[in-house]
Amino acid sequence: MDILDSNTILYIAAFGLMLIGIGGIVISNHLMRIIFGIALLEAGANLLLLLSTYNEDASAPIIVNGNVPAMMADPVPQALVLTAIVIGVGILALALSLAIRVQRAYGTLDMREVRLKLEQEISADAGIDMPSSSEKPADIGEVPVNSVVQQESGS
Amino acid sequence: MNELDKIPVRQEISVAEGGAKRSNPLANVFDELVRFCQSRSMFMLHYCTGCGAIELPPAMTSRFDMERLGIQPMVTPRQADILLITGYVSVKTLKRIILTYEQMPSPKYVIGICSCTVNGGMYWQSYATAKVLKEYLPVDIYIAGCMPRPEAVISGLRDLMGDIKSGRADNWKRYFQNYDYYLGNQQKLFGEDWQTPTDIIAEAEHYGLMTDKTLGKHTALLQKHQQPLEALEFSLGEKREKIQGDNQ
Amino acid sequence: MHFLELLVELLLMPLLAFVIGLAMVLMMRRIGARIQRRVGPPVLQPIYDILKLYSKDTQISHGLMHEIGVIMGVGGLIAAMTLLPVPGMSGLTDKGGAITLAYMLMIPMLGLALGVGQCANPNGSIGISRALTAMLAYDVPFILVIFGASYIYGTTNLAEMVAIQQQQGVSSWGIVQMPLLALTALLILPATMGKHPFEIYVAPAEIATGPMVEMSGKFMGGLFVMQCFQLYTAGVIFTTLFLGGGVYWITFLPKIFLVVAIPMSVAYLFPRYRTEDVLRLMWKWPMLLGLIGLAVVMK
Amino acid sequence: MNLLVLMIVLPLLTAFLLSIINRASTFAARVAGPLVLLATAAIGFSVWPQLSDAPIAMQWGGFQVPLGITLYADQFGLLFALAITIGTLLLWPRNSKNQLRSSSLALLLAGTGTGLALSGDLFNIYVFYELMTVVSYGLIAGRGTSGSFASTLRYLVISGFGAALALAGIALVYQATGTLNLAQLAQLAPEKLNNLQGFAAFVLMLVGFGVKAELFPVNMWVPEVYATASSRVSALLAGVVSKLALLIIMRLLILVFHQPEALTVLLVLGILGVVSGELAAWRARDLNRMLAFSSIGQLGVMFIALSIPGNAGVFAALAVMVHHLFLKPSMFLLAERWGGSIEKLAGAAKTSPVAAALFVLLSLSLIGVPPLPGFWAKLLVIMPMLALDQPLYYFGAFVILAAASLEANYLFRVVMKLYDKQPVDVPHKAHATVDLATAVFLGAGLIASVFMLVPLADRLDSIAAQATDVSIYIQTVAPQSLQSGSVQ
Amino acid sequence: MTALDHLLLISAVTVAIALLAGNSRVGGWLVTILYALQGAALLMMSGLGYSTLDVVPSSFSIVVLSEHLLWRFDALSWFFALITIGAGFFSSWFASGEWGERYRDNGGNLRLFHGALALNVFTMLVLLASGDLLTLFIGWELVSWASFLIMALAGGKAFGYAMRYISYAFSGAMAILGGLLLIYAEVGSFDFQSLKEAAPQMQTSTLWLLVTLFTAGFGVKMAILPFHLWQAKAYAETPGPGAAFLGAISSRMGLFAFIVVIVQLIGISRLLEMEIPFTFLDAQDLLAWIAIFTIIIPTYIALRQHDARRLLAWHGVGQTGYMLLGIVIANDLGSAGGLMHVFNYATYQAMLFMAVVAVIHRTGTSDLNKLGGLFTRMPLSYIAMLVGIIGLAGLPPMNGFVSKWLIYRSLIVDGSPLLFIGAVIGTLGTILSVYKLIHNIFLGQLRVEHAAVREAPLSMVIPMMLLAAVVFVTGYFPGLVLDWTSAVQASIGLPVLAHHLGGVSISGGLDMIWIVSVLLTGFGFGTLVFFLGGRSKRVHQLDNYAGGHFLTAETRYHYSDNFYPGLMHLIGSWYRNSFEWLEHGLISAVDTLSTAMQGLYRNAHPSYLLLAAVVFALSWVIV
Repeated sequence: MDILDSNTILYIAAFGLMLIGIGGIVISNHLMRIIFGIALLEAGANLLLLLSTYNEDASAPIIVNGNVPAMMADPVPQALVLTAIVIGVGILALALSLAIRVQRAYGTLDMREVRLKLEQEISADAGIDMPSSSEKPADIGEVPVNSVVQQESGS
Repeated sequence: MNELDKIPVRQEISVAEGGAKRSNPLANVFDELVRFCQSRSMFMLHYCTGCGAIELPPAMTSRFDMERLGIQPMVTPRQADILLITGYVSVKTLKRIILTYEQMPSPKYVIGICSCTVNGGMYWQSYATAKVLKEYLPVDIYIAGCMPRPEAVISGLRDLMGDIKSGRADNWKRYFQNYDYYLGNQQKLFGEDWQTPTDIIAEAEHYGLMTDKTLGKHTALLQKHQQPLEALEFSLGEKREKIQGDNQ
Repeated sequence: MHFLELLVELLLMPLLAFVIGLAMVLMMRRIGARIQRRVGPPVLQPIYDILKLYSKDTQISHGLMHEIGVIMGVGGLIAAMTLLPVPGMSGLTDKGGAITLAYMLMIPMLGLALGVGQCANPNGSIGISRALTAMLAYDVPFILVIFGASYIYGTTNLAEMVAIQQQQGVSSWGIVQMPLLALTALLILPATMGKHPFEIYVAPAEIATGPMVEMSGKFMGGLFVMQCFQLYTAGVIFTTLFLGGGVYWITFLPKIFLVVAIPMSVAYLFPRYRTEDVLRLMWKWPMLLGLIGLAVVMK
Repeated sequence: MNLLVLMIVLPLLTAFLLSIINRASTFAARVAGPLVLLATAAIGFSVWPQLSDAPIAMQWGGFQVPLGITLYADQFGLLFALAITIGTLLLWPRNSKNQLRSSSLALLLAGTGTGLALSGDLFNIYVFYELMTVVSYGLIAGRGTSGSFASTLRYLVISGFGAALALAGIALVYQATGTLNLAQLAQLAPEKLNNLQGFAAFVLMLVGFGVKAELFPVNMWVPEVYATASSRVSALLAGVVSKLALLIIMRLLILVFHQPEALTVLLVLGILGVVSGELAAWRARDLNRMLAFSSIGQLGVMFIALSIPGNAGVFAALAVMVHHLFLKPSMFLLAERWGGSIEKLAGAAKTSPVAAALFVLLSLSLIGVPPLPGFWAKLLVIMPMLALDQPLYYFGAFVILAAASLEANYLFRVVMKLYDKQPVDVPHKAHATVDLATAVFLGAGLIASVFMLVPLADRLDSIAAQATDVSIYIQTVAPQSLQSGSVQ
Repeated sequence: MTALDHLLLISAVTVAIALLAGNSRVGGWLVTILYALQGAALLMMSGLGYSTLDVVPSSFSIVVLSEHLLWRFDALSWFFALITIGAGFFSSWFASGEWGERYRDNGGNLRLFHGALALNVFTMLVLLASGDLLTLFIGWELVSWASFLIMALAGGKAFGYAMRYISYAFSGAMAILGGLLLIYAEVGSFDFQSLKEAAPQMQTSTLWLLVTLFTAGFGVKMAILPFHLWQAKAYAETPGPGAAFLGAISSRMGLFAFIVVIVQLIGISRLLEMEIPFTFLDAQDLLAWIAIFTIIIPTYIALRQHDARRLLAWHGVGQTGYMLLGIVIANDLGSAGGLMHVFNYATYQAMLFMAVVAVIHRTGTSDLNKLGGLFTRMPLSYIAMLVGIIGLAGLPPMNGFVSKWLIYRSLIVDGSPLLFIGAVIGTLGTILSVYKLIHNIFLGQLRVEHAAVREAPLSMVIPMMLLAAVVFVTGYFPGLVLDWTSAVQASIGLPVLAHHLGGVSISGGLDMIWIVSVLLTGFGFGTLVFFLGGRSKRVHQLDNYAGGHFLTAETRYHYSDNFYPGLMHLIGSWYRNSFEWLEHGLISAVDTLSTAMQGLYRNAHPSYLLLAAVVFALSWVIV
């Protein structure tokens, strides 16, 4: 039999999905892309879970008027995957809503900027200047947002 | 306007009872011994005010070795017996000389070397020199000359040794006994606020050298504006303590 | 030993020390005079000086501590004399050995230092600070010498050292056994006596004889007495450690006078060392010699 | 038996009903949550005694073992179930913006947490874990500041990533064994999972669940989140929730994964966690982040403890966890009013002496000063490590000790500030009574534990023994021996 | 209830009373009396001090981790406890009178002060009573934190120094913990006896590790090099009598623990077997040399101080070296000397600190350049300080001389000249700096602003005088102390010193009774000679020869600052603060590391790390 039987292809697909997802998360800085990456990753993982007991010529595990098919697909992973998908969707929704909030607050979805501004906001709340190595002159990191945040925290 | 001019300075100097003999023969022997030792061990403080000083080194070194007579140079009045004034005495210098003399322990002797100490010598017309030294200090011996050679100096010291041995050299007592006179002359020269850190009157009292001439108008004037100079004595807390910061 | 006998010794030793010390002072001054081609003082000069000083009519005291200081100085040395073994008398040498002696000799210094301090004369304080520094300089090699001797003889008891050297004859004398240490001791001897060229702490023309600046009359006299004891001590210690001490005065006296005479005759030839130079000198050559000497004797 | 189910279900149910109850009466809604939690706790305590001799297992929905949902309650699990319940009760979210939502979230947290602690099935664990994570997102974001949203999002990214990896790990396990029931896995593991695939699965799950357990490389969210979330939430997450994640990893280690490499990985990551956390905390300049970093450090110590093979390791880890369970929440509670720059704390002890004294006590216990419990916990960790006599473990011990002296340094820098003579111009706010009371309560627990040290140690030891005994687990869950559950 | 129980109980009660009533004058006296009671309870056990009694157990003991924790007293503990309680007693007496009130009025928390003092005593007693390694460590920690408390009392600057102390001390404690857990791993028990039995079989590498850990840990408390930086400043800033107490005994706890673990359990003989490769040295020499440098360097640092308390505190560091040296030499003379020095040092150090505090109490400063001439104003304090410095400098007739003599003698017997020279250099340095101390405070010119100063109140003077009496009497009859030390020697298994009331009975021995008597007689003769001379008159200080210069009260001619210019001209350039540099370097290294770590946590994209972790772990197994 050739290597590329459907099982292998599916496995490749699963790992491929996961890799694409991971790549999306790791490489890109835009939050939306990252979220999509997570979605892909989860999809891949789910597929992997399904494949863990997948059998090409197994029939659905339904007992029709008493006679049990020779080979039934294992129902457990499917149940699991269903659950996982549901959870994944929930998380996705939450992530998106949060992304909206963040966009409103910081006016950006770039991971790096978000981090910087988050750092600045925390520092401003704490009333300490940005943690930075001593070589750096003090006034570095004075981006306009900083002052805004300070006003917010002040009010 | 100071009242110094109104205060007369008594000219006559009472003759001290030099070389008084004690009744106890042993004491006599002891006194003899002591005077002998004093005469044979003279530590001199040479106050080199003028040119006369140049004649002292030869007197000390190998040519005329003073040390064979027991004469040694000393550098502080506390240790010295003889005060050598070698040459003219300017007013400023005189102050130091007087302080130094007062800080010397008795018996102490003053030797004026050079004519300048006798009568001002070639500085007779100077406005800034004290002419006659013995008006300010009881001088035991003058060694005249300008300048006296080392031989003269040595011989003068020999004479002084003789006086000490015989007990005639007791001019140091006169300074206590006629302090008013000397102080008067000093005040005339230095002004009425003149004083030294030493407390001659107290010493005179302490050593029983007070006479009626020790105190007088001049000493009164002195005591009027003199900071008290009594020695520091122990105090275990009878005085009130000032508030001095805190201890932590 | 019989108790009374011991008491007599304890009384006698300081007296002898004083008398011998007087002679040593005289000798010292005579040597100085001879080197400068002078006649020098008469024989009884030291006695004249001391008597004169004690018999001063008016004397200045700067307070109780000033007086106690001098008392401590003289008294401490008197006590220290009883630790020095001399022919026929060992005194307290078995009650306290070389180390005890070394530290007993510091008490007079301390007393004097306190007295001078009480005078409140800056010259005096400067002199003391210099004197203490000098002590720091010469005591280190001095202690080194004492260590070496005690290690060789296996005891710190000076009398025993003398006995050991006497039993085994000249070949066992310290100067034969440990010549380098003896040389060290000889080098630091003038410093321990505070004589030329190590009398920076006196520096008459500069700080008016430093510690002695306020010393008049009997105070000065006390210092003169102490000087006698110091010379004597230096002589006896060296003799005891290196020259076999003495069983007879006839052999003992020449030794100690010689010991004092040698540094004196050299000393007057040198100019005065500054304090830090004293330190540098003492910590360099005598230490070096002493350590080499120790290495030799201990291996 | 169904009591245990109640422990999980009651909070969840109430959480969903809360909004309805709120319609009826707001007061009822306000008190409902705590009451339910009290009830759950009561159930837990009622069950506790009978667990000491034998643990309990039960099947949901009556399926046979391979299928269905297994609940497994031994003292170990129940201990943490109670911990989360009581913890939530103590740290009940007060005066937050949306009281209703936050309280239902808290209930959910309690329910899912209990489920996590009690479920004996890998997939349930995954599900409960995910739920718990989602709930904690809600709690963190509940503060409503822009910072909280951002930090939650960042947390979510890494956590979601981790969860997916964990899922992949589960898939690998299932693919290898065909079952997810821990009892079966425990049986099948030795021949099926003692290979590269098994190890890969372990690593994936470790990293996945480690996100919540503040495992070293995946704990970057910690400082941000604890700095932005409200102190009570931080206390809950740092104090209790992280321990639950740790509990899963312990279970997996004990039952499923026996590779020595697994332990080494834990040890290395733990050491790195301690080093990074403590060092970062040493330089932190505001109290919240200092505590966050230091909690990373302490979790690292727990991982090191876990990496000790055998009963001793679990015992040690248990001791440290329990100690930390008491300590961290109260510290965060104290930090609530003391947030912000440490410099600003000068003289704070004047306004709130009790809190300051408590802080000193907690710090002392945290750095392990005898006779406070922290010292004994540390002792329990290090003693077996040295006994192992391997260089890496020696190094671990050294790291723990060195970290302690760092902790001493930075914590007492804070204490010094608190007791500083010259106060800063800004007046300090005194602590809210409830916060302070809670903190004092926990502190009192610490003090009390000093006096009943010996029985406590014995109890923990027995718990650890029960937890580490695989055979008990198998016997309780699946008495009949069973072959591979996968259907051909 | 054994005698030890009573002692600990009373001590605990003292703490309670001090915390309750410490704020009032009466409370202070009450606490002082309680210290006296502790002393009495200690005397109940005085059999320990004369080796008629072997050990006094405590009836209180617990079992943790299958370890039997127990507390007991032996001769060593008794000896140290005696010093501790004595120091506590005198310090609290000193503090109970006017000093306490002044302290309170200046905003100090007197209650807390008394409490901290009592707590220190209590914890120290607990440490001294420890019966196994675990209790030793517990006591150790308690002591550390108690002294931290009293150090931090003053606030302000003191906080910084206390902080530094606790950083050092806790790191040290961790080293100790590591050490004793290592022992547990080796021996399987925290019991003293089992370690004692196991020590001979341990291999050298383990022993090196152990000795290093323990010496470092205990050394931090002793402030031996290179851990000496924290002590002086921390002690100097401790309020008044607290400084006296800490200076007297606190850091001796390190010595106690050192003796217990290194000398008693591991044993000097083992140290001798531990050669350092490529040298002729072994562990004992190493320790001895550490001790020597601990003597020299701090002493010469003290020489440079111009704050009286700092100067004394630095000498405290230096004197530790003598004790350690004596103990490490560990022959009968040396160990006796080291142990005796602990006692002697405690007596005169406490007294010296008290004298300085009395001066501060009256004049408000301890700056050696702002004082002078107080001799006529505070004569009793002067006497206390005089006796103290003679003791500190180790000159006869005070007790300090005896202990130092023993150490020197032991070094001669041991045949180690370099150590000997080191010790002597230390002593000479001490003499220099203590003269500076007493000169700048009590001698010389009396300042105008101090003209009205008066003697310290009785509550402060009496303790000083009593201590002075102790210093003199134990110097006159060193046998009194040598009895205890030989009991200690016997109990820790060192050769016992043959001694009598007057001193040591060996060839070239020492008999202080004779020496001191002769010295006093000598003083008598000196007085006689002195008063043979003519009358003298006391004169005012201004009547002073200054090269003919007229001195006035305004002229400041007191020679105080940079007292030893000649010496400093030579060795001044040797003061490089190298250890400070070392410390700073260490701190900045940690700082850099932590900055890096924070950078790690502030990274923009944490997912990298997650992925990296997975990949790393997997690849690590596959490869």
